[in-house]
Amino acid sequence: MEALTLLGWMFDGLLGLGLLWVAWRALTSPDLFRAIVLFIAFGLLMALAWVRLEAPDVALAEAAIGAGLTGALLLAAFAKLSSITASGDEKQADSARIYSHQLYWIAAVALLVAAGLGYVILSLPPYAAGLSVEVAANLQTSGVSHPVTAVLLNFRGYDTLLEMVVLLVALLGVWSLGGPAIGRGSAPGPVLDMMARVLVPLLIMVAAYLLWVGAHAPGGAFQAGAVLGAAGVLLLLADWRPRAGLMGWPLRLMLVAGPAAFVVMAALLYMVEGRLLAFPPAQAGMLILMLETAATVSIGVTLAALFLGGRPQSDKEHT
Amino acid sequence: MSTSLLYALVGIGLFSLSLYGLIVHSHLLRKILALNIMGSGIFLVLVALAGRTGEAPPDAVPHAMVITGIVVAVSATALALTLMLKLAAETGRAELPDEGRE
Amino acid sequence: MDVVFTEFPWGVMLILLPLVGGMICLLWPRRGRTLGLVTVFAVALSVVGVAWQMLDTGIYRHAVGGWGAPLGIDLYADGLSLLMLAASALVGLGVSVYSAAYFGREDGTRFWPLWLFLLAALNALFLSGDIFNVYVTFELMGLAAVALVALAGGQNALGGAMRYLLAALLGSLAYLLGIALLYHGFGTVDIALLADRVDASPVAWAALGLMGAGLLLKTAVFPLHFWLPPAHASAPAPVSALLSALVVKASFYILLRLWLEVFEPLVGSDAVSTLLGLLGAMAVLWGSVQALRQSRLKLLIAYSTVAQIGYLFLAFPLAAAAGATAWYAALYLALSHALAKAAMFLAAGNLLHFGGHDRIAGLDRVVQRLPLTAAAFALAGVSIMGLPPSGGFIGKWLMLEAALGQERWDLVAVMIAGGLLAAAYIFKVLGYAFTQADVTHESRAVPVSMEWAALLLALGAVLLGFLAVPVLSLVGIGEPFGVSGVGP
Amino acid sequence: MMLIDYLSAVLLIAGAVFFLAGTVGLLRFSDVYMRLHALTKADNVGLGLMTAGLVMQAESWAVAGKLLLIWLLVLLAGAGVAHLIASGALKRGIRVWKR
Repeated sequence: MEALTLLGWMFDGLLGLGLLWVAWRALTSPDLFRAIVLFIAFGLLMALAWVRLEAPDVALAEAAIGAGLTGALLLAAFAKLSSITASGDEKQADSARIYSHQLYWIAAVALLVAAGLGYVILSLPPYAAGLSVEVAANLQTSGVSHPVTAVLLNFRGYDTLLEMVVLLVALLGVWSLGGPAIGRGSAPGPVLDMMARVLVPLLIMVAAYLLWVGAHAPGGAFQAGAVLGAAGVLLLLADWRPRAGLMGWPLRLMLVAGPAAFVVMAALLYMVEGRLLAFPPAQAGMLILMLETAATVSIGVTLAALFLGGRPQSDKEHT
Repeated sequence: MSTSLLYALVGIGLFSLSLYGLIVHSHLLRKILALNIMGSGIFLVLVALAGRTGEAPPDAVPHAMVITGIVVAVSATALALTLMLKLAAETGRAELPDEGRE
Repeated sequence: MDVVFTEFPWGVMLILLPLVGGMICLLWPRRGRTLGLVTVFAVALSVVGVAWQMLDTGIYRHAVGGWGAPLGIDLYADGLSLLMLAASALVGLGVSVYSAAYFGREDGTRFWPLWLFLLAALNALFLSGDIFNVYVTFELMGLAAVALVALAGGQNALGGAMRYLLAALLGSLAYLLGIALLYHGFGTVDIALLADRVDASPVAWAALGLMGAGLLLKTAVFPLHFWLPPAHASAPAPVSALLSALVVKASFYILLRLWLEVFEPLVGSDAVSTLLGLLGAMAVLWGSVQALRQSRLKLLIAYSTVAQIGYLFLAFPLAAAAGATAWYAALYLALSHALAKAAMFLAAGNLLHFGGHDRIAGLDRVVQRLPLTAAAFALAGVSIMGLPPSGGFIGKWLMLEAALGQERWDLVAVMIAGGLLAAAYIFKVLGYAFTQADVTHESRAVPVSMEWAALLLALGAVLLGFLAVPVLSLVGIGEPFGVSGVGP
Repeated sequence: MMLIDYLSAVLLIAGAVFFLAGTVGLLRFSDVYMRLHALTKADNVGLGLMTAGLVMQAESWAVAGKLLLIWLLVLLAGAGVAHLIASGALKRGIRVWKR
């Protein structure tokens, strides 16, 4: 990365301090709601940091998932929590258990960790290529020309397979807890309704664009899936609920589509190439796009379902 | 000092701050927030140090790892929040019950 | 037929089968039980297949995607991995048979997919040769395990699950920061390559500290065990069995793997291994004493797990001089504990099902009323206490041998004290099992398969006492401990 | 520098002034409705000026179109969200500030 110019220095320094300050406020703000809002702001600052670090893929993922969807999940949980517990409860609880001398000890340990790890970071050599050379050398045969997509879907595609399952398991866990799904609120009003009507088709289009562009530029299945998930969240906020008939196996099929496509692809490629997920270079581009399409649908639907919370009821549940 | 090192150090700072926050707070929503910030700090270390490639574009492998990590983090957060709500519905408090000894 | 069996890709089946099974369970919930049982049987068969192939070829290695490390991810298995895979297949079989009767239709639709995904995570973890891939499997395992604990519902289980989730996430994050440091220090996340490259630099030390702390937390080593008893005691019985038998062993396995390979240049110094041994010794004593003090059966068994994990860590200070023997001892203990502890939790589940409670003092003549379950508990107890002839005995004997050989009388004393305390808490339970309780409760019949599942697992733990030579020769495949030849 | 560069610089600086004003309003105004007023009005205009400034530097029509789209989306989201916040505040019974 280029040596710091004065302006760059100022910007990075301010952003770094800003990140630390907002994180600290989010961690310590006595008002829980404010802490959540600060956390969302923190996520947006993180997205800015990713851009500065030349990681636009991560910036997109962070803005959509890290700040956007996580923020929505936190706010929804906060709203449900406020209706469950008495509001004044929290402050007493926090001060009740920890004594001040313990605080000092914990702070000392945290400082020690920071100092030790800081020393280690400074001890690292200033130049290290990592695996960038290997990635560049094999990009030709990976089927895509964008390095991050090549790593995610091809070189380390097995991680991504398991990660899709992680997302699915989280939803299974949420469903098995059987909490209440977000109830339908009062009528959303014309403004929200209009926004949803305009934005949802646009978001779906953006998701398709991100999916397509991921092969050669920042973007890809996760960013596209997150945008799709955001469209789902917006629809849910605008009080739209899918017909009950869709909440049974059609929903489950969409949830499973991504991981299932990965597993089937892994097995098929094993039969053809003798290795799990070994894409033949000639067809790799097309196969990866197919995988990503299935993954995008699953990620989007799973994220929206996570936001909805409890298991949606269908007319006739096959249980 | 380069941009890489600056942001990596900020990442370490975030890790330590949230370690403190995680231990000190007993409210579960705050613990979940702290774990998320901790994750962001680690991601920052991963990506920042990937920029030590001189003039060449940064190493893509940590970028991909972080995208994986962000998805894992949102999954864990969703499960943790649901668990917290369920626990609060049972006990009336969004905190861990005292040591489960009867 | 023979060619089909030797050429079939059993290794990748271990990962793909439970994933496919789990997803079909999700799509077709009514058939969860059948699908689950079929999948677990198929996974067990695959473990046999892998073992068969490895006897022939030695180490198993599969470059996913055909790239190979460092760019791609390698699957890797030696005798150590094989042992863990075998343990999860055996325990998985027993627990699945048990669960088929334990969970009703409604709970079953939630249990089976989660359990199959947990099994996939365990197998993927034991087969992984890549530390970042291990992180992903950790998260998969952790989320599935937490969701399974919460299946029990109620304040205790939810609190236990929450505490467990927070501990698991913190452990994973510490581990992840360690990965970040190792990758940026040495340019790879492949275990074999790291083993070549890591030197005694500050980065490596920091990574050892972070990953070690994270893994110790996940393994619930004293004093980081606080999350284990509430989670393991409040989960549904088959889930408790899976957690105590397998899930805590998974993080121990990774710790051992890193210790033996990646951090090998650092562990020449005694300080770290002494510390781990000390924590292990404290865990043995503290866990056993706490177990003895419990009045609830499942909490007693959970604290016993804390103690038994402690034994595994006694191998660290002994291994410097005793080499492979100490590791064989630890592995034998891990394997027999997996079987015995699963049997104990399943037996406790039977008692809970039978009497509607698990108060030890309220066990009412269960020896006459549930003889198979009582026998299962007693046989599992034999292995936990380390009495001959049982797997636990072989493990403790090997460990004692290593300690005696180095005149580590302190560790010998801890082991003997731990054995005596274990005898005390197990006989406490058995004592109440023989006598009539003050208050009698209504009882419910226990399905036969639930009794037999517990008994067969316990018998397996005892039977291990006769199988030391074949088991240890399997563990020796690929020389995971760097010493040629089998220890004893 | 060409004339167009000066023009876009002026537009960018003017946009920044509006952002500054909006931020000051956000910090200094005394109730949620006034803060919203400051924020949305200033940001929409500020961002519009900045977009105009950047469009002049765009290398192709596609880029210029994307920039305009961003501005329109922010307008839509800003107006919609400001409305939601204000109506939410009204529902919660937050009074309008009076001297």
